Amino acid sequence: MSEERMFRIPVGPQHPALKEPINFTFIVDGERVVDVKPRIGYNHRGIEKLMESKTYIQGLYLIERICGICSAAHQGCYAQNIEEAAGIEAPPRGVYLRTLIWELERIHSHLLWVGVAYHEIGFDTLFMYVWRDRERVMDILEMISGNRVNYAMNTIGGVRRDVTPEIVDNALKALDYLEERTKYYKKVTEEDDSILARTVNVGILKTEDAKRLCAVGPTARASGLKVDVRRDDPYGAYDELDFDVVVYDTCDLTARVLVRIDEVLESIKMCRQILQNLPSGPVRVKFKRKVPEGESISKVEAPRGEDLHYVKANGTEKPERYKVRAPTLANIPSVCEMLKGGYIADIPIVFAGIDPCIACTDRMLFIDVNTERKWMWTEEELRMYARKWYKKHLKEVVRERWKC
Amino acid sequence: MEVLELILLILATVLFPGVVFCTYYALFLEWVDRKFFARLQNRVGPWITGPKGILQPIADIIKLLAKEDITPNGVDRAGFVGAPFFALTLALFSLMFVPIASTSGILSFKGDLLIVLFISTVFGIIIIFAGYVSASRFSIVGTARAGLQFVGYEIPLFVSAIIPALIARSLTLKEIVEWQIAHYPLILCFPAMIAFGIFIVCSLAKLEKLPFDIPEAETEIVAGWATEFSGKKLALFRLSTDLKMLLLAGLATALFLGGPAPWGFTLPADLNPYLAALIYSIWFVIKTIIVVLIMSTLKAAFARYRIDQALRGFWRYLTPLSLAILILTPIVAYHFYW
Amino acid sequence: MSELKAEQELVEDVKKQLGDKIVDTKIQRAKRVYIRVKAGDHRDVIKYLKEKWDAYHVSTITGVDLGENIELLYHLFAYRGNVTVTVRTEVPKSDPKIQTIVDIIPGATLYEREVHDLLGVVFEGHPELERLILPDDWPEGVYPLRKEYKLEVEEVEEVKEEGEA
Amino acid sequence: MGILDRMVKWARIRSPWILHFNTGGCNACDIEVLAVLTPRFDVERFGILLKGSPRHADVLVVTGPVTRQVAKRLKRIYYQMPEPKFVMAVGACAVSGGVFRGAYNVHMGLDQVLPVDVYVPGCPPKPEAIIDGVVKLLKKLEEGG
Amino acid sequence: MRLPARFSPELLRHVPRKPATVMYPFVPVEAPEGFRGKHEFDIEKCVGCGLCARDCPSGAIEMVPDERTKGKKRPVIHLDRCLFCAQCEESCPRGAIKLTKVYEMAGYKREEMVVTAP
Repeated sequence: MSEERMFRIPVGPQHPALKEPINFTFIVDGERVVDVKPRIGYNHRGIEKLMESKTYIQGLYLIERICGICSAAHQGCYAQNIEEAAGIEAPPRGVYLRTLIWELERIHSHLLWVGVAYHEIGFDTLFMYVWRDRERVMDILEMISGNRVNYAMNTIGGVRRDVTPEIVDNALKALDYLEERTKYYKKVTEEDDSILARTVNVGILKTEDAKRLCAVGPTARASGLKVDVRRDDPYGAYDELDFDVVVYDTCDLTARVLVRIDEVLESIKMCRQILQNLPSGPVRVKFKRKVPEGESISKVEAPRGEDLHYVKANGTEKPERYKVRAPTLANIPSVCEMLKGGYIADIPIVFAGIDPCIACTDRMLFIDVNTERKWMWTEEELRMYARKWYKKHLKEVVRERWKC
Repeated sequence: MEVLELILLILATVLFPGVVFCTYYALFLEWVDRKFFARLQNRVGPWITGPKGILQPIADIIKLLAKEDITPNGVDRAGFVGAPFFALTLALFSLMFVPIASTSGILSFKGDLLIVLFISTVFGIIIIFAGYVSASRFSIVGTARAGLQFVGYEIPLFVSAIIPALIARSLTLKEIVEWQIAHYPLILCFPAMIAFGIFIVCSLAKLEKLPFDIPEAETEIVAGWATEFSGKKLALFRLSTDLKMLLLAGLATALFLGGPAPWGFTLPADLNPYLAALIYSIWFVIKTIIVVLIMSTLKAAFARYRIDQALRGFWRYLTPLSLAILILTPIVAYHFYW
Repeated sequence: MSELKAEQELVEDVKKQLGDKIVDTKIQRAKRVYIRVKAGDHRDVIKYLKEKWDAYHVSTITGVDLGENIELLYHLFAYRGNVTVTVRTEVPKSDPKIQTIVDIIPGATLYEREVHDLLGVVFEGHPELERLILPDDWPEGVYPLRKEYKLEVEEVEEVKEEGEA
Repeated sequence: MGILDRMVKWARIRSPWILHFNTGGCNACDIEVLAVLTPRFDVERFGILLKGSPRHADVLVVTGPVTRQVAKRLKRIYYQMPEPKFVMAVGACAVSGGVFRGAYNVHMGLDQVLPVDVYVPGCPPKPEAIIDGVVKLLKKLEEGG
Repeated sequence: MRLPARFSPELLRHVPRKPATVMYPFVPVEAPEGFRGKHEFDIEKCVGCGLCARDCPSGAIEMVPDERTKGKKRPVIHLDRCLFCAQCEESCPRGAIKLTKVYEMAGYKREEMVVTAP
């Protein structure tokens, strides 16, 4: 009766940027997406189980490798969490340095994302420039921590390294350069026609929906929701720093790009404050391998949003249970919402725009509610489809989008 | 005497400025393009292969020629093997009409501009054919896009190439070049300079370079119609793309920049023919490099268009514009140039 | 304890309104409140918190294997007072069933599926409690985060591979 | 060795086109592999181009621990590449499983699945270290014919 | 304001500019001070306590018998598994393990990628 046609495509070529495989099932009615069902797990490595077999010290480095881009956010969150459970407190200089790494990481992550977004719309030159400028942040991070990406900077009881005055000078210089460049990219993004043509009024997530679906981070803030763990639940040195929570209320892709660019500027401001007001003293206190029985929750605003860690300690060297909720998972329902009611042709652009961790959809399953026809597409095929479809229906879509 | 002429003709066809010269020069142009594009992106570009990486395109071609040649299941064998050869042969053949070492091409006859333009149209059809026979999803969609784009750019390209012919009142490349030597390069004439712009933009689309690399957009559809081609066939396609670039740059030179004739002075009529050929080819090289640099800059300055945006651009702006200047040209030319 | 004003106010308010349903409360530190309830009562508590304390944001649901029971922790964030409220409850491991909260907070859907995948808790009333994280060929009835699941199998494999190398 | 063979070898080590595949890693190596293509490091100097289609590529660059879900697809991509082809494992996870050794969902290194030509350790390797790996791969080609 | 090709002035500014490329490996690039690279192991200082192996997050340190140390065991560091987190350097009570600035560690065989006592 119902014609069932499924084809799978070998996942060919990987996009050079950030692939985290994920699978979405789309239910479509003609051209409209009715419902979206996510299926993750291609990247599931069993970290939570593995944590139970690692000591607290070993856990520091495992937790860092949940995500290479927000490594410091995870590690700092973990260190903070264990400190609380163990009842020790990091010294002020350590806390400041930890915050510095968090903010530098946010700069690097957001710049990376902006570059990748340009790349997605085929603007290779701008992608190259952004990544060239991003190298300056990487240099500071390498100078401070001894590695470019997984910094291994945090430890339970503080940070592992101190900064020297030369590093502070160099960092301040690099920040000036970055600020100038970031302002330029903001200007280009706001004015260049070919960028705006691809982002304005695409992938709307209304404030109400963002609230209902518990969106976090820049995704929520681009939908006009003023949430930020740094402000709502201050940790590290954030209650002593002066910063604004960037909120845009156009709820579309442009807002998501601009939120991130503005946050880079805020982070540069914060880094300057930290570097100029570093308290003196030791950077760490001693941690005695064992954590008494108890539990603790720690939250951090990672570059992609709220990151929550929960630990249950049992008095030994290893945790009884360690739970991590990374921000990308929290945003998946929101992404589904952005796609619902939209055109199939919009899917790839919306994915690319939200967050690079989701832009890497591998395989998607489509079910048409009318004919119950099933088929499978890779992201690449979907994009091809998108082009074809847009060619046919451009006028109606444009008319509809600009109506409001 | 006739025997000597025949030998010279064969030498010209095979060696200079024929097949061998064109092939190497086309590869050199690819290097110029890549190097300048890299420079615009603040990179170095090819570096270790030969001085400053000048041999890079040659290394690419040799490597591809020596690689395993996979014919995937489900393809149309004859078409799959034939398409790259056909593309290369046509590209080389059409270059025979382009004036390189003298004011006329190796093969030259009355109305040869039309045949060159006709052959350049066949390229688009070969691409569609190549994608069609490879029976892969990416290829099919790449092909569909290539076909759509083909319909878009072909008319403005044709019309913009006809405008110089109108001003020079000839459809023969030789006579167009000679008109320019007698007067001035056509790019300085009012309607022809707009035609030059249209010609360059359409050339980018024909060569499938940014911002019109829609049929082979790497981030989207792998390599489009070329996805399934590997080894030798891919090498032939790459070579034919380079030759196409040379052809279009050469046409732009002949039609708008005064062909291989030097700027600023005219060669005396009684000059040694070999020396004249050398001077002509040097100027040809200079002018084609200028055209390629203009193309590279355009490549770097834009984001990739969506196929619908590109088509809209061609149909809504370039085609009407080119038709408008086509009507305008005889009027202007009547008053000023004829 | 003046700095814990919002926290105390929240705890007292919840106790007053839903007194019989609250088993235990704990203010661990500023911004960290734990409320223990019986399985089944958690829906009322979460609903109340959402309506009165703007706790519309659920950060995640943590499942912990306690041996006999499985403990579920609903980490909520109350925007009124900016407090992280954790509602905790226990279900027996032999029959791990609990009412869903998806109808109250739609954002919890993935977290419930995750807990279902890794610990085998059945959320009654969840619209689509399908496999989310584990591979397609993962055996039914095996839950990696339960204590009886050990990583030993892999370690045997590791020795074998070392021998090959 | 004939002159033709020498030419082919010369061309081969000067034009290695790469295909990048993430088998489920933490993205750290991926951003470093991507960084290698950008102005600061620019591997196009070596004639390296990033290709999308396995049919066009010579070198398969793998990052991340090989998870069970992904191993099959990885193999298929490898078989689609034309000979001669080479495999580079970048980062501790791809080389040996790294920090995820012993987790229930990952293989202990890429060489359990595919033959590997060059290992680049580091977590993640510095872009310079990745270039060093590339150079060592090219050296291997030069010596091994 | 929406402008087409808003970007072109920036592009032309880059024509005369020197590329940002660092010419590694033709020009050696030294890692900054404190970079966490290849290990250096000093058997003289080692007491064979095994603290490094205990704290290593990825099991990259293997303790093998050796008469030269007091604990009769010394570490062998497998670079292929190492995360270069420098925890071993921190855990070592005698400072026998040091991380150097060497980062060129690519190799053809996994077995060869070890740091051990001479």
